[in-house]
Amino acid sequence: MSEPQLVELEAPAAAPAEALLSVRDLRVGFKRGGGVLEAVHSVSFDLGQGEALGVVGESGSGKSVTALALLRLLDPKKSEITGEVSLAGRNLVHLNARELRKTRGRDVGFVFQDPLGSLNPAKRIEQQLTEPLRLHGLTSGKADSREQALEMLRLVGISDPRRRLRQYPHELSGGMRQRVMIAGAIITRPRLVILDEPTTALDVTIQAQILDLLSRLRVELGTSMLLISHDLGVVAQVADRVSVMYAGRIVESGSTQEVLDHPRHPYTRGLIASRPRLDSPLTEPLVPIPGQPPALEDHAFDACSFQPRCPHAVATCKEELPLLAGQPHPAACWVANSSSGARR
Amino acid sequence: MPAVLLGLITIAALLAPAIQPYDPQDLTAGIPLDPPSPEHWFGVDDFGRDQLSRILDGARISLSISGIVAAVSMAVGTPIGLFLGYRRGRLDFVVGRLLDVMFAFPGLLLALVLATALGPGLTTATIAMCIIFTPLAIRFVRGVVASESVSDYVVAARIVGASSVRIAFRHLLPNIKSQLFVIATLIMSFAVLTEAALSFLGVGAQPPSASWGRMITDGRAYITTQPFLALIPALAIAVLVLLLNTLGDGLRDRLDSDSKNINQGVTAV
Amino acid sequence: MTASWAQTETREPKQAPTPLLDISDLHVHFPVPSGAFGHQTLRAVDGVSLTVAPGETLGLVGESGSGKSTVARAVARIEPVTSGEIRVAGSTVSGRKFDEKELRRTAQMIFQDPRGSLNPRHTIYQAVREPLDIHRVRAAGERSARVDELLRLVGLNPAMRDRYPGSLSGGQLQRVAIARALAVEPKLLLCDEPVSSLDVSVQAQVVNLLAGLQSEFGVAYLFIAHDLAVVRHLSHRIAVMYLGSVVETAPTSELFSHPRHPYTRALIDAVPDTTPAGARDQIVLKGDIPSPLNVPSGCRFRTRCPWARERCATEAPQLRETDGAGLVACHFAEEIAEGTLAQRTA
Amino acid sequence: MVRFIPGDPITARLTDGGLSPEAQAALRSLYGVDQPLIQQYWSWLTSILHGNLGLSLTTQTPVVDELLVRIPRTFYLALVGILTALAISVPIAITAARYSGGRLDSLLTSASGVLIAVPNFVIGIILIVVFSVQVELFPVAGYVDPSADPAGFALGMVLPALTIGLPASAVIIRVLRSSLLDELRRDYVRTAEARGNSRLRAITRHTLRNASLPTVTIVGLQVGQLLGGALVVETLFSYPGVGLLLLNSITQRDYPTVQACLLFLAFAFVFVNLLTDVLYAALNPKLKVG
Amino acid sequence: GSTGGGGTGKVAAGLAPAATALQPGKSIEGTIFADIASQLPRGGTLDITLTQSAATLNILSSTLVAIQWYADPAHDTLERFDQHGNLVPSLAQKVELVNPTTYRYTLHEANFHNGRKVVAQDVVDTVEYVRNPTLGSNRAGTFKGVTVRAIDEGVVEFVLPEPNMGFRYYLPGLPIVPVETAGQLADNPIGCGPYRFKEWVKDSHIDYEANREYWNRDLPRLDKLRLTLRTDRQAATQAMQAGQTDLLDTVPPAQIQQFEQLVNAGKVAGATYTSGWSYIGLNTRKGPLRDPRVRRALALAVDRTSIARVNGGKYSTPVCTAPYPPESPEYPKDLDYSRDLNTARSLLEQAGASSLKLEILTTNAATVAIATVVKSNWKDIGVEAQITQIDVPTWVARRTRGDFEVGLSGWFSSREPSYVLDNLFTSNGLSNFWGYQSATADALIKQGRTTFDPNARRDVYLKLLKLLFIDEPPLIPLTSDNNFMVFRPGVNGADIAPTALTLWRYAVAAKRNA
Ligand SMILES: Nc1ncnc2c1ncn2[C@@H]1O[C@H](COP(=O)(O)OP(=O)(O)OP(=O)(O)O)[C@@H](O)[C@H]1O
Ligand SMILES: Nc1ncnc2c1ncn2[C@@H]1O[C@H](COP(=O)(O)OP(=O)(O)OP(=O)(O)O)[C@@H](O)[C@H]1O
Ligand SMILES: [Mg+2]
Ligand SMILES: [Mg+2]
Repeated sequence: MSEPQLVELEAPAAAPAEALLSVRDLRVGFKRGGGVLEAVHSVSFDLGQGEALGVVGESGSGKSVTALALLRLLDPKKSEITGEVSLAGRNLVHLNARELRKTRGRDVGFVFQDPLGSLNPAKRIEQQLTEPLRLHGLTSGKADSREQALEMLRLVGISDPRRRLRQYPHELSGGMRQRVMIAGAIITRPRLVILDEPTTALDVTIQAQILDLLSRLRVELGTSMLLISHDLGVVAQVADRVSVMYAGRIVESGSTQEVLDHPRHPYTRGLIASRPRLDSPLTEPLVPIPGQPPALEDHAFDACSFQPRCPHAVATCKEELPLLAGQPHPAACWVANSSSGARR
Repeated sequence: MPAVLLGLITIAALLAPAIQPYDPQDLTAGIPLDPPSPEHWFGVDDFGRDQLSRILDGARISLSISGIVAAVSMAVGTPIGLFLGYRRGRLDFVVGRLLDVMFAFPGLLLALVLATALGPGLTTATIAMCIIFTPLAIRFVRGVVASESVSDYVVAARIVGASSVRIAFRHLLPNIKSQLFVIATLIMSFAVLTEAALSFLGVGAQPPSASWGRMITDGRAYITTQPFLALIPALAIAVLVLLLNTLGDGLRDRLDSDSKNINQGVTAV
Repeated sequence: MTASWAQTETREPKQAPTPLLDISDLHVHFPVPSGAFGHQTLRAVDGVSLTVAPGETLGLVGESGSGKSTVARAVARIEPVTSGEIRVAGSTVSGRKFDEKELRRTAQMIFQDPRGSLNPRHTIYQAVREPLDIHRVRAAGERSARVDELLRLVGLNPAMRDRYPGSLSGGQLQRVAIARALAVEPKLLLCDEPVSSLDVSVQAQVVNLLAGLQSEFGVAYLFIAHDLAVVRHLSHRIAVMYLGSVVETAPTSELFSHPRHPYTRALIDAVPDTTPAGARDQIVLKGDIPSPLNVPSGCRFRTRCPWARERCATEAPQLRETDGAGLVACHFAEEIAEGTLAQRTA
Repeated sequence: MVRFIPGDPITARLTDGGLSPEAQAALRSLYGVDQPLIQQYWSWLTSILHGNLGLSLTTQTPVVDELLVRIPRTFYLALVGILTALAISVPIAITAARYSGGRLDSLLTSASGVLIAVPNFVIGIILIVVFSVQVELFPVAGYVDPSADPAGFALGMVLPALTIGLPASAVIIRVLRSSLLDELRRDYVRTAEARGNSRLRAITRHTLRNASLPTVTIVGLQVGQLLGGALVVETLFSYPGVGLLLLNSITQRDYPTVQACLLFLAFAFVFVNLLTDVLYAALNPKLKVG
Repeated sequence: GSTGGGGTGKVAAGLAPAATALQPGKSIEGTIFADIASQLPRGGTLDITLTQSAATLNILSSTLVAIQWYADPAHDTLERFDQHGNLVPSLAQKVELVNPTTYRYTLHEANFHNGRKVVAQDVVDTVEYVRNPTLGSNRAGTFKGVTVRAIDEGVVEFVLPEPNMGFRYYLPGLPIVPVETAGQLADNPIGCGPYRFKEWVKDSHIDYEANREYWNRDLPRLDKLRLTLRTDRQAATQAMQAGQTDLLDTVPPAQIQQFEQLVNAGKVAGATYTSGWSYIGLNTRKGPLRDPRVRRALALAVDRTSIARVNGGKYSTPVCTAPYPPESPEYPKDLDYSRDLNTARSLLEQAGASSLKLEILTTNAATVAIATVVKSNWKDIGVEAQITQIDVPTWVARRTRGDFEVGLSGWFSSREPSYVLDNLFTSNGLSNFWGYQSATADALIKQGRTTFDPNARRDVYLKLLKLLFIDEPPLIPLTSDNNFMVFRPGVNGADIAPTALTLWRYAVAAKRNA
């Protein structure tokens, strides 16, 4: 097994000139007990204008924390964020609270996993939809706000939008609520929308509707999207590129098609293989990944975190942290990146 | 921490006869109304009794009364609460409303009427408090059991074939043990406060008892000239109740989930 | 057990003379308080008939709130049966009086959330031992060894027996729950989304375990999941539920190759696939699932059905046989299959 | 219950005996207290239905008259007490929740913990000593007719209101703070912040109303305790409300008045609970038709 | 607590020598307060704090202290106690003892508040009203066997069944009312007193305004009088301290010290007056208490000095030698009340009551304080006592039933011995709660009541007191209680007229800076 090349280590280094969002060496730690537990370790990625990036990973892999850290939506008393998050050239990590608030909701829209919990149960849809407009001074008055809200509801395909405006969240179905959330996130025409598992709480048929909507909105609005999901299938429907996270790190990243068709990291491969598919032969047993994902406390810093579960692990995997590198798309795996283990 | 301090108070109360510097009833322990001094840390009361010795004596009364009240109401309340909470239904509904009414009715009033009927005194006060706090205990236990018994593990136990009794005692009880303890501390602290209020209204402890509530009431006459006479027992009550509450709160915080519905909001009297 | 995978040649249903579980015309209605004093009736399960043969897996799929769990819970007698009959191994369990011990020994259940379904204060050993004690399975002296045996069977190290659920992972806990259910040596296991709460990478372990146990002991499963792919993988036959009733049942391969009910088609189409969007010709349903408090007249799927006709609003379709194996509740199943019925344009 | 208090109203009216047995018997039959308890109770029940609460045994005037005079007073006291409690507790709870986990939070929470631990009459005593005797700011005790002297009435209400309000505010602070914290953990708060709301605005505009639901429930439950507290406060401040009437009537064994007071308290409780239900519904959109 | 009049005095002031009792064939004339009334300032409102609540203003319905205090200002009586403790005609201008059993009163020209003239028949009607059993007044007993008749419009005559030296002392307790308005006495009293009733806010205050038609045009001095109820004793005290009231009498012993400081600092004025005496009542029908030796032992064990300390401090006289003031001609000089534990123990031993357990009933803070000392005293002779505090009605009921062992109480003092001793100790006395039966005592009491000669009376009462207070006490006299009262320095008349129960203190109260 050969040492990885230095060139390869710099793989995702320089951001493309047109990158809207550029994240470099993002680390997020949580204060627990006396110390700090790091949940996200040195995550870097870029997102171009109009591009959709999918982030996939199992529960606890750090997807949400990464997304929240971008806009510093984590409780500052309980967390520490370091690194660089630049949105259209501005580093969000160093903004003061006021400037940050101006960015939130205006430049970046957010959609969360649970559409019921994410809407204030005590406020009418109209109040919630138009709040970003009011907060950012994007409205000339109540009537104008309402018009904009109506337009958004129509855009996300909600029937009878006038009536909906007067309703409370609990009066809407799950799918409708998620549409309302999406409408609220795009009402200020932000350049970036972050969607954290927008369909996980929904039924499959509703999920299909929402994914359909997202694809459409991308085309119609040209908004960049950061789509988070634990389901490779979901990401595949919407995203151009995908990053796979495991234990707080991006372990593989590339165009959606490439990663799905030719996964390089054993974890990505395991994920694909362990997931039953509708087109797999009926009698074929699933191939599970043995073991469990590591707990936050067990994240490795001088070894590959996946190594205990990896069928291909070699000695190096236990001794050194693999870096995201390699061709044709980068993966953080000693075996994949060594000449002998390299695919193709 | 509160547990340790409570332990210390309990030990002090138990050892009171041995460690109190004077006989708490001795009218010649000091010069009446003497302020706190090295001989009499907490001063001397209007009868010439040593206040520290009386506070120690009072700790015994407060702890034993609140202990008895908590024990009785929990002993009655736990099985009933378990039964009602686990087997919800019409009976539970009726009993629940009844308990609401009983709980809502000013407990102090009940104690007052009872004390007038049975004659005042600690025994009456204790009986009255047992009567007041038993519905409270039932209510709390029932709430805890109700929220616990929708847990899957209770359903799972049923599916495995466990009988109601088995579920109640083998499954529910161990899981709500600490909640029960929280309720007990809550009732204890209510009892301490209620006893003080009853003494204030003249139907609690009778003289020359050194119950803290009684001491405040007696010491009130000197509030402007010898404030220590009323304030020290008041402080003692505050400390005891605070410790009990902190102990309960701490426990509750350590219990996750729904144990919050052991009402944090309800206070005594 | 080292989850030995017994190769099952085919997943075609095994025809048995007497079904192990026989549900006929089951209704489970819940009163839901509304207004100051009144209440509405929530039709969680509304006329469901199903059978499960010994050693068979019946997959039960459908959207959230369609009544899948309620069916299983009614069988386990956790929910009261409003009407209809449930027979388990020949004995009726739906009446007011039934042999509870008997039912518990025949049918066991595993839940979606393994952490919640194990008593946090009981060790793994206590959890698995309890059913042995209750039902006096084996001599008292042998039970301890039996617990170890059961743990091994589900792929756990018996050295774990003294640990509490708090210190185990979700996958391990689900194994414990399975061991506990297996302790009484049941013939039927009601699995209510047993893998939904597990990590994607761990799901497959439990799925394989369940498959292995079936081939080894011949346990029948009523397997509930909303993930079609998982159900497909494990089931001999599949029943699709929509809003409290079964709209289609068919052998697994048949269901996927020739879905007859429009809802089944939509369901299959909606499974996010790794093929990018647009590459498939999907039916995307319009609108939302109606409330079980207010079930549409006639065919309950008509509000979302692209092929709905007037007849659907007035006449409720019954489960009926069509050309292939399986039953479907749709007036126009044949026409849709042949492509002779046009979709409505919204 | 009421009738089992030892001592009967006739002997209770006399401090120093001196009444011949014949005279006592004449009196008892006059007031009907010589009849069996059941019969007395029955006639009481039937007369209630006629809106007649009976005659007071001590004043021989209709109990209703006296009760009607007292009810507004106790009502004011309770109302001002509650308002005081709210005025104190809501800003404090918000502050504590906003800086939760911080030093200010723990200071405020422990202060409210101490307030809960002190018997409320002690609070009253301390308030009197400090603000009436030492500073001579407020009247010590006594009641001023609001129609005759509104300013005097208001001044006289300050300390009683605080005595009721302070412990109640401590309770509200704790409940409201913890439900605010519960609410703050909910996703919609994160959504609100993601839209550009500040923390404070998220609390006041978004969580306060939702957090007030459990608070309303608990405050409703507290009403009984509040009425009990009024008993102590009315005694402490010689405030002639229903509580004092009840206490005196118990001492004087004036059964019709005692019964009427208890009846009122029961009604007050039911009424306030109804009120909390209405409030709950008003605050909870789920109980509203959109 | 109980009713009656007593001597008066400023702090440390003694009573004036007693006027000799009215002898048969003699008469007394006079105008009460004639000497002081005209010198007091006029005008102003006085706020007087009361601490006991009353349920009715019907002053004739009961001798309950609170009722007396509440309704007082509206009423006038045939005779009153003056500031020296002597009886002086008031509504009457003259009283005459026609023969040993006949008293004749001549009335002033006076009007009731409803404008009607007060006539002799009103006195007759008032007595009849009091006697009516449906009123249930415990005053009724005082007029048992007494015939009342109007001689003419202005003269009324009381004919007693036998001579009774104490009879006149009952009359300050008989306010004369117009019986046609008696129905409203309970909440809107009409009398012929120096003040008119204006308003009663129950459990709060009573307002009176000056009656300018009062027969004595020198009175009243105030324009308005407000009686404010502050049931909480501490609140009452604090109101005085905070300058929110003008007058507060019966300062609880516990607060005397702090008031003395204020008196010395010139912030308030103080005065003391004798109001009565405290005793431990023993139920002579109960168990070992039947034995006079046991009762005597209990009396010998009591440490009166300690009791005085907690019961009025230096304003309490450790020994109550007799239930009447030392200025009375019948006051005994040489009765021995000293503490003697040894004799007490041996008496108990003789009686075979070595391990005695007793329950002491108390009703208020003052009696509780006394009981606390008594409990400790009795412990010294091996008697276990338990203190129980009950409310007054319960105490009254239990006492009437004879359902008690030991009860702490007090009684008023009076210049006239028979007035005090009759009811308390005669075998069938209305207030003989102790079940005390003694032919000797009965005979002595009757003798005292009917004897007019002062020297003969002194001998009778000396014998009686030795029997009742020392040899076989049905009650153990404790201390003579001097009450301490405080008032604002601006209040006049208060210092010369402080007494617990007489009606006149309101009449002469005045405020300097009106
Ligand atoms: N506020 C917090 N305090 C402490 N630890 C946290 C906090 N939020 C998240 N974590 C931890 O950080 C890790 C990553 O969490 P994150 O929510 O990003 O996972 P995720 O990939 O979004 O998973 P899921 O699919 O469950 O949403 C987890 O181990 C989680 O326990
Ligand atoms: N105990 C109950 N009381 C009232 N309604 C109930 C009860 N249990 C279930 N329901 C309702 O019955 C309907 C069917 O619920 P059920 O849990 O069976 O659905 P499900 O198909 O299992 O859905 P999911 O996929 O979400 O688990 C739902 O609308 C649910 O709200
Ligand atoms: Mg997440
Ligand atoms: Mg379900």
